Formats: sequence, C-alpha cells, structure tokens
Amino acid sequence: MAATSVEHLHSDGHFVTPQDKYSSMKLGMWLFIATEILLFGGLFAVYAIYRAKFPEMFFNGRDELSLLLGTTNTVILIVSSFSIAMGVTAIQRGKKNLLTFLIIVTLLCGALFGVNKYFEYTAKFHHGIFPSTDIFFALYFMMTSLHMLHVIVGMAILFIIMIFNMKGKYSPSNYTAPEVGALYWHLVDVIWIYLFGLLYLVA
Amino acid sequence: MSTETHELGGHIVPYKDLVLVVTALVILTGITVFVSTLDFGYAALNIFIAMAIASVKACLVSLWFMHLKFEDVITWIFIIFSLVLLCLLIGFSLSDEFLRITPKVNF
Amino acid sequence: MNWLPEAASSIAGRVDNVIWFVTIISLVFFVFITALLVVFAIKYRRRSEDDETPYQVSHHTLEVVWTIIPSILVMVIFVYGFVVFEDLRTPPKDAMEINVTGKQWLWQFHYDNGKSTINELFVPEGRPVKLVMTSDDVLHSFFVPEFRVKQDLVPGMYTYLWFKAIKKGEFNIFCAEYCGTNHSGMLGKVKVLSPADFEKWKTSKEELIAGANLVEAGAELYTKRACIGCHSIDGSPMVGPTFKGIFGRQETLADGQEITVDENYLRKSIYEPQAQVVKGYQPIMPSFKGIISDNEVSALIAYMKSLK
Amino acid sequence: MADGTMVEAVRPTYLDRKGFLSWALTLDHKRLGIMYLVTIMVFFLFAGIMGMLVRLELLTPGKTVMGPDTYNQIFTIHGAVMIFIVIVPGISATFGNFLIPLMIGARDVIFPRLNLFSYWIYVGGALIALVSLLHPIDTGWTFYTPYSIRTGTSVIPITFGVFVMGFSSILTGLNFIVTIHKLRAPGMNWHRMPLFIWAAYSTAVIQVLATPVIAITLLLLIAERVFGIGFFDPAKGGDPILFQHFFWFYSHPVVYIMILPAFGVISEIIPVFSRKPIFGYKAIAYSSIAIALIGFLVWGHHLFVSGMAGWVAKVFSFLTFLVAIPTAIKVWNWLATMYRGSIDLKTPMLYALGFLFLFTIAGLTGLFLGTLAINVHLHDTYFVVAHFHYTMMGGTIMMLFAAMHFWFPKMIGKMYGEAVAKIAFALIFIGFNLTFIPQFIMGMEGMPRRYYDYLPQYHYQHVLSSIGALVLGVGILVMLINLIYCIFKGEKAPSNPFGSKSWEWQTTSPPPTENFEEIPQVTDWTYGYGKKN
Repeated sequence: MAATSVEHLHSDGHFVTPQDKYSSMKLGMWLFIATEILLFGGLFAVYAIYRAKFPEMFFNGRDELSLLLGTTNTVILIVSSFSIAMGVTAIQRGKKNLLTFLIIVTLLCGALFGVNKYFEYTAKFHHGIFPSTDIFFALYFMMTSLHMLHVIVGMAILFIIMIFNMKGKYSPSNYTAPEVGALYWHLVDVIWIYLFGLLYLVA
Repeated sequence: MSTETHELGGHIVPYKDLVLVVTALVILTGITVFVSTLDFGYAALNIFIAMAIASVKACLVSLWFMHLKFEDVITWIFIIFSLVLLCLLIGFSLSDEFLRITPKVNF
Repeated sequence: MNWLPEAASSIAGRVDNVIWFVTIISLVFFVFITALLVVFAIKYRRRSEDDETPYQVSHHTLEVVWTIIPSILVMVIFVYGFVVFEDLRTPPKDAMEINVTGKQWLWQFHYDNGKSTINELFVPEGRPVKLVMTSDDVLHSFFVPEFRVKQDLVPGMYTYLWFKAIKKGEFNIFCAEYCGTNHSGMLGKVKVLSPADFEKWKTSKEELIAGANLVEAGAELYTKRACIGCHSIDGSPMVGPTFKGIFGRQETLADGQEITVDENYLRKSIYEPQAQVVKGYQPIMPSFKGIISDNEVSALIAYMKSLK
Repeated sequence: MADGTMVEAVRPTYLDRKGFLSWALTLDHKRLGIMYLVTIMVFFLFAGIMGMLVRLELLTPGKTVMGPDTYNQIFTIHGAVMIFIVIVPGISATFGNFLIPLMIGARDVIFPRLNLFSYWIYVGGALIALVSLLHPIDTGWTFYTPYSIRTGTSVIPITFGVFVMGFSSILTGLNFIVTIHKLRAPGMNWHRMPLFIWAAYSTAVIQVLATPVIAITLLLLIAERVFGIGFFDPAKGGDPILFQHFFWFYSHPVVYIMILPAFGVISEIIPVFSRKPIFGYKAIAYSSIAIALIGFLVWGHHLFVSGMAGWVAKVFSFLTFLVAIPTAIKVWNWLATMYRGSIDLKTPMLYALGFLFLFTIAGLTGLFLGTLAINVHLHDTYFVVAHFHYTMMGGTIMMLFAAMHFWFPKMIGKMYGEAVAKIAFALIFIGFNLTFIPQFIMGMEGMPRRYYDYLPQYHYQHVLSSIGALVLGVGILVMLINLIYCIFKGEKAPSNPFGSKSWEWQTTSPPPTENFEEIPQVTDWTYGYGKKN
C-alpha cells in the first residue's frame, strides 16, 4: 500500500499520487462514518433500554406521530440518496452538467425533508408535546433533531460541491469531493432508515 | 451487477444498477410500512421485522450507493468493528439494566 | 501502620485472604522487576562509546513463559476474587432486614418494628443483616471499611448489601460516592450490640436524654439527628443557615417574603423544609417528619433559642 | 539508509518563519505538535496548581484554607482539566503530530488543514470549558447523574467544551490512521514501523470509535439540564446507572488513549539508550492493538458496586484481567531490551526507568481493583486515586516529560541541560512516590476519595502526601525552567545526538519545513542496534 512514486508532489506538499489522495479521502470519510455510527449508536442504546422498560409509553408515543409524513420523508431521502449516487456515476463518466442537475435534485429533496420535519415539529408543539413530555418524545426530538442537523450539514457540503462543479473543478480524473460528499449524504439516509423504523413503525 | 474500474482506482456503478437498488428500497419501504400495521401478537416480532428490513435497506445503500462493495479490507474492518462495538454497548447496558438484582422491598 | 482495618464481619477475613494473596503475588513481581531494573541499570551501564551489544530480537521460549505465567496467575486471582464476591453479594436467607435511605447528607435507618434512627445503625452481633437501600436525591455509597462492604445507593432503585458483624463495638460508616457539598460529612456509626442488648434497644421507647433539660437534650439531638451536617452553631455559613442567633432573626424567603423566625417556622422547617426556604440557600433539606418527634422538636427549638 | 546527516542546514528549518500568524495558520505538523505541547503545558500547570490546592486543603482535617464547596470545585477542575484537556491529547496530539510523519518518512500528515482545524477546535473547546470557571462545576470530573443534573453550578459549559474537544480528538485520530495507512515511505512496511507508530495507531482507533459515545452522552446530559428530559433522572423514569455505562464506555478506553502513546515513547527510548534492538517487536506491536481492542470491553469494572448484575460484573472482571496480560508482556520486553545492553543513563532513560518502576506499581495495584472481592472494599477510596495517578501521572506524564527531553534537540535544535534535568527528575520521582504511596495505605484503611474533611486517623498520611506534592511541584518547575532556559541558551544540537536509528533523527535538527530532502527509501526496521552475528 505504500507509495511507490514520489514524483507527483501536489502543491499541498505531500499527496503522493491522485490515486492515494482519492483513497485517503474515502478512507477518512469512512472512518468518520464509523464515528457517526457510534454517535447515533448511543441514542439507539438509550432507545433499546427504554423501549424495553416502558413499552406502553412507546406505543402511545408512536400513535402521536404521523406515519404518512414519516413514510413520505423516507421515500424523499431514498430518492435523494439515489440521485446523488447517480451524480457520482455521472461525473465519473464526465457528465458535469448532469451532476449539477442531480445535486440540485438532492438538495431539493433535502429541503423538502426539512419542510416536512418543520410541519411535524410545529404540530407536536401545537399539541403540547415537547422533549420534556416523556422519554419517548425526548428520544424522538433528540434523534430527529440530531439527524436534521446532519441533513443541513450534508446539504451545505453538497451545495459547495455543486458550486465547484459548476466552475468545472471535477472531471473523470478528479471526482474525489463529489464521491466523499455523497458518502456523507448516504450516511444521513441510512440513519434515517433506522430512525424511521424505530420511531414510526415499531409498536 | 457489473462495474467498471476507473483510473483513480474507484469503481463506476452503472445507472441501471442504481435504478434497481432504488426500486428495491422503495418496495422495501412499502413492505415495512405494511408489515408494521399487522398484529402478530408479539410486539417483539414487529421490531425484529422492522429492523431486519431496515438493515437490508442499509446494506443496499452502503454496498451500492456508497460503493462499500468495492472498498478495501481496512474500510470493512472499521465499519464492522464499529457495528460490533455498538452491539456490545447495547448488549451490556441492556443486560445490566434487566438482570440487575434488586431486592424485594417490604416497608 | 496497619495496612488493613480491623476485620469485624464474617466475610472480612475472607476478603483479607484475597487481598493478602494478591499482595504477595504483586510484591513478588514488584521486587523482581525492580531488582532487574536496578541490576541492569548498574551492570550494563555504558562504559565507553564503543561498547559492543548483541543483536538480540526475540527468544520464543522466554516469551511464551512470561506470557503463560502471568496469564495463569491473573486467572487464578480472577476466580478467587469472584468466588468471594459471590458470597459478598448473596445474603443468607435468615438475614434481618433493615431499610436504609441516603439523603444529602445523612443516613436514615428503618427497622422492621417501625423504629428509625439517623446516622446510627444498631445491629446485633453474630446475626446476618441485610440492608435494603435507596436514595432520596443523588447517588450515595454505603461503606464500612471494617466490614469490607460497600454498595451504591441509587435513587429510584433498591440495592442491597449484607454483613454479619462478629465484633461488638462502633464502626464508621462512610459515604463513598461523591454526593455534593457535605459529602465528607455524611458519616455514621454502626453500633454492634450483643443480641440481648440489641433486643433491649429495639423494644425500648426512645426517650429524651434522661435527666437532661430541654436545652441539653436539644444539644444532643443536634448531633444525633445530623443537623450538625448543614447548620453551624458558631455563625459560620454552611449549606443551611447557622443556628447561632436564629431565633427571632428576620429572614427573607426565596419568594421575597419577609418573616421572623419563631417556633412555628422552625417546626415547619423541620417537617416541611421545602415550604419556606430562606433566600440564598438550596432547597435540599430532607423532611424529618416521622423521624423527629414533637418532643424532640421542642428540645431542638429550646436549644436554638439558647444559641444567642 | 539514506543519510540525512550529510545535509548542511542551509535549507530553512520549520522554525525559521516568525510571527503569530505563521504559527496560528500553519499547516506544518511539527509546528502544530509544538503548539499542542505549549497549550497542554499551560493547562497542565493550571490544573497542577489546583491539585496543589487540594493537597494544601487536606493538610489538616477540617477547614485549612477553603470551604467545602470551593474544595469540591477545585478537585473537579483539577480532574476535568487534567483528563480532558491535558492527558487525552497529552502525548498523542503533541508528539503524535510531531513524530508520525517524521518517523514514517512523510512530509506531513495526510490532511494538514484538518490537522490545523483540530487544533483550533481543541483550543475552542478548552476555552468553552473554562467558561465554567465563572461558577465552577462541583460534580467531579465524572459528571455522575443525578448530581450533575441537580447541582446549581455551571455543568453545561464544561460538558459542552468536552464535547467540542471530542471532535478534535476524533479528527486527529482519523488523520493519523489515514496517514499511517497511506503515507508510509517506500519500504516502510508494517513490521518496520517504529513502535511509537503502532501505539499511535492503536490510540487513534480508540479515539475514533470511543469518543462519539461520550459526545452523545454529554449531549444528553446537556439536554437533560436544558429541556428537562429524563434519560438519567430517576425522578422522570430515567436510570442514573445508564449514564455511568455510557460514560465509562468512553472513559475507560480513554485511559488507553492516554497510556498507549506512553508505551510508544518508552519503546523508542529504551533501545536507543541501551544500544540494543527492541526485544519482542511483534509482541509489543500487537499487544498495543490487543489493548486497544480489549480495552473497549472493560468499562464495567467502574460499576462493580453500583448494583450491577452479577454475571455482567464477572465478564467485566474477566476482561479486565485479560487486558493486564498484554500490558505485562510489554514490561518484560522492555526489561529484556536492557539486558546485556550498553545503558546510558541520560535523562530520557532515567524517566524511562522511572516509568517502569511506577507503571509496575500502577499495573499491580490494578490487579487489586480488578479483583471483584477486593474492589468492593477499595472502590472510591484513596487507593483508586493513587492507582490512577500512578498510571496517568507516573505513566503518561512521566513519558511526556521523557519525550520532552528526548526529542528536545530535534524540536528546538538545542540540547537540554543534562545536570539540572537529572535533579528535576530526582525531585519529581521522589515527590511523586511520597505523594501517592501514603494514599495507597489510606485507601486500604478505608479513606474515601473526594473528601473535604477526614477523620484524624488519616492525618499522618495526608501530611506526608501533601509534602510529597510540594516536592513534586518544585521538581516540575525546575524541569520546565531548565527546558525553557535551554530553548534560548542551550548548546546547539547535532542532528542525531543520541545515536538513534529512527527516521526523525536522520534529518537535520530542527528538521527542514518539508522534513526530508528526499523521501527515505526504507530497507530495514529502525531498531538495528548491536552487532549481528
């Protein structure tokens, strides 16, 4: 795995080859994903314990949540994940404008997700449901808001990538940033898949 | 599913494969929502099915969308190790929570 | 210096055996390693810049030996430790139960006949006692070094520990889990009585100190009922207001109300401490309803009046 | 080996550029290492003064200089600052940053901008934590619920600060892992890497995988205080013990974050000053990984008396003993390295020998605490306090000091003053033992920790301990003054004053900005001392 060539010094000083830079960025992002797994994992552990301890509270809490909104949001995120995956393939094949379009689709999905979440939250507050209501809703708000934070960060990352892409920074020989940004976005999707199951479905 | 290798060492997943995956994901979402409305008599069975389907979906996303299928072994090691740790965290704290021996009280 | 406190419970001797076992193993290794360290540092010290040293990178037999021996030893220690632990955690069936509540910063003990004490745990010698414990506020930990027992008290949950005292006398109870300002003052005494004395104590009605006047009785109760933990008598500020000159003092309450401290306020503050808290103090005092009798309240008030 | 010593120091060294911004915005791993070191030493002195105040207060039973609330706040600050701000990044962020690229023959870490970012979020987190000094927190560094939910002191700033610093730790770890995977010089395969790199790698794994759990735990704690939710508050159906599980899921592995780099440092120092190859290279390397992995699974031994389920306690006790074995193996290997060597008792070697002595005590007293039956008696007593000071101070900090002397010529390009450094070592070593050996005895006798006041029967040990702390403090000051003096007035250092074969010594002292004239071509491991037969 060690570098075999020292000829291509990047202006940053030390990236040995574009291949190494690419695989390093990806490995870095995967490590970060491992971190995120354990970050949300803490919440999953809390969920598991209190779900087992207070099953009724969780059944009642779930009844307050809108399955329709939850399912819609799940599909929205799956579609966004799909479109950014398509985007990566597109830039790998040199379709720069297609990538821009697909990122816009992804960002729109993200925004739509956020709007839905906003309506969900305000409906809860309207019904007098707050994080302090009970442990289920504390978990609901903690999990979904932390996830929402990731959605926003992901959107920011993809937005920056889109700008750079429009400036023509990416090509079939340089698509590290779109791929790594997409990785992060998929993570957001995967976490939601579990949150959806845990919060909206399980009863 | 077929792939091409690229000069950076990355893999290109064809559009067709991605479309197949997303179709599967949407169908699985439909199934999991439908199943959640059924009553099997055991709440635990519902959780199990919902989590099993969620895991299948997560695998689909990570293997194809995230190209994990084509990553080298060290990535796999870290991801699997983090999942194992998560299971241990949940397993130990859950079992302590429920096996903790607390005395009967007669005030 | 005594390395271990007196062994005053039936299990203490067995715990001590484990401690001695580990101590001896540790000492052997410690002396061996230190000796090697010193001998090597002296014997192989650099004599000149041209010293020749061997190129020696491993020795399989040696490495296997020094892996296997510690492995076996630690496993022996592990097993020995958990066998005794098992007994530490398993109370005999016939154990006498006493309920314990930890509060910031006192211990309260309830006996099965309704009697209750603060900071003084009376137990008979030679009979297993099981403490069923919980906390009213934060974590505490019940620790009697002479008995080699310790157990956390967790609010919202019951935990237990047991011991069989084998020596008459008084032993310290410490709170071992940090619990706030007066953590180090959360002390108590286990008083081990002979079975006959214990029965006598248990069935006796608690009287005010015989022959004492109210002020003297109040002074005694001030310590015995753990007021001393939070209220000074010399005017120095502690967790609660000082008792010095408390009677007749003008105080501002947390809600801004002005009051004069009189008998009724003092009585209410003992029984419902959260009702009227003086401004600047945390509302953390536990209620003493059912613990301090009316007579004792009168004695305490008389004592406070005497502290000018 | 490529001979870097031939190069005359005509190229600019990494220290040449001056000015605040050239440091604050640097991407150079060496400068970042030094910045971490300076920041950490400032906090070390601050927290050290807090520790001295604790010892001062305990000089007499009852009130000596401060009230109980102040005392509780001071020991909390001492613990929290020492653990989260000083020792966690203690060696890994300072010498890890400085040495990893040099040792593997790279020009920098792989993500230099991320590295700079990590430093500044570390500083930011530390400053946020310090906001809580306005009304200092009094929960102890463990933030146990429900006390941390109820106390009126400022819990939020410090926990949020620790949360932020957690990200610094995660990103640094991530950076190191990828660097070690991707930037090793040609020929530097895994079994030729210096053992410090193995230790840093194991440390980074823990940083990446354990830190997120404390992050979420502290976030939950903050949410409890802000929104009044009740995961850990029994009054609201929560479970305070759960907090302890989560807390120790990070905070036990974190002791390996602290100690593993120290193992790395001593594995570098002993071969150089014994002029012998490290004995049992693979055993030391793999035992670092083993400690990192098993270390994740022993957190429960902090909860033995919390009412934990019996079999869970046994599993945790078993795993705790299991982790003792790789640690023991390392000690034997270091001893064997010295056997028939040519031992030069320069200051770094003295610290290394001191470490072996102190760490042996730390490890052996760990056996007491891991044993279930004994743990019940010793839990939360001064025995525990003494034990972890022997590991953290006697282990990590001693090796941090050793590293500060050993790599001083490389970092600064000057030699440290040998005679004064030895005196400082003697003071530190004697003071340290005098401080903490009485605490073992007190602990056995039943003196609980975090006590503002104590029974008169412990007075004599407390006095000894306080005197020891004074000697220790003086020793540390002498050491620091000596080093600071030598930064300015020290003799100029040759590129390889101790005759090491490791790659960082093959370049000039201080190293040039880009570390090496040419990326080294590695053909052998870095421990090839002694005469091959």
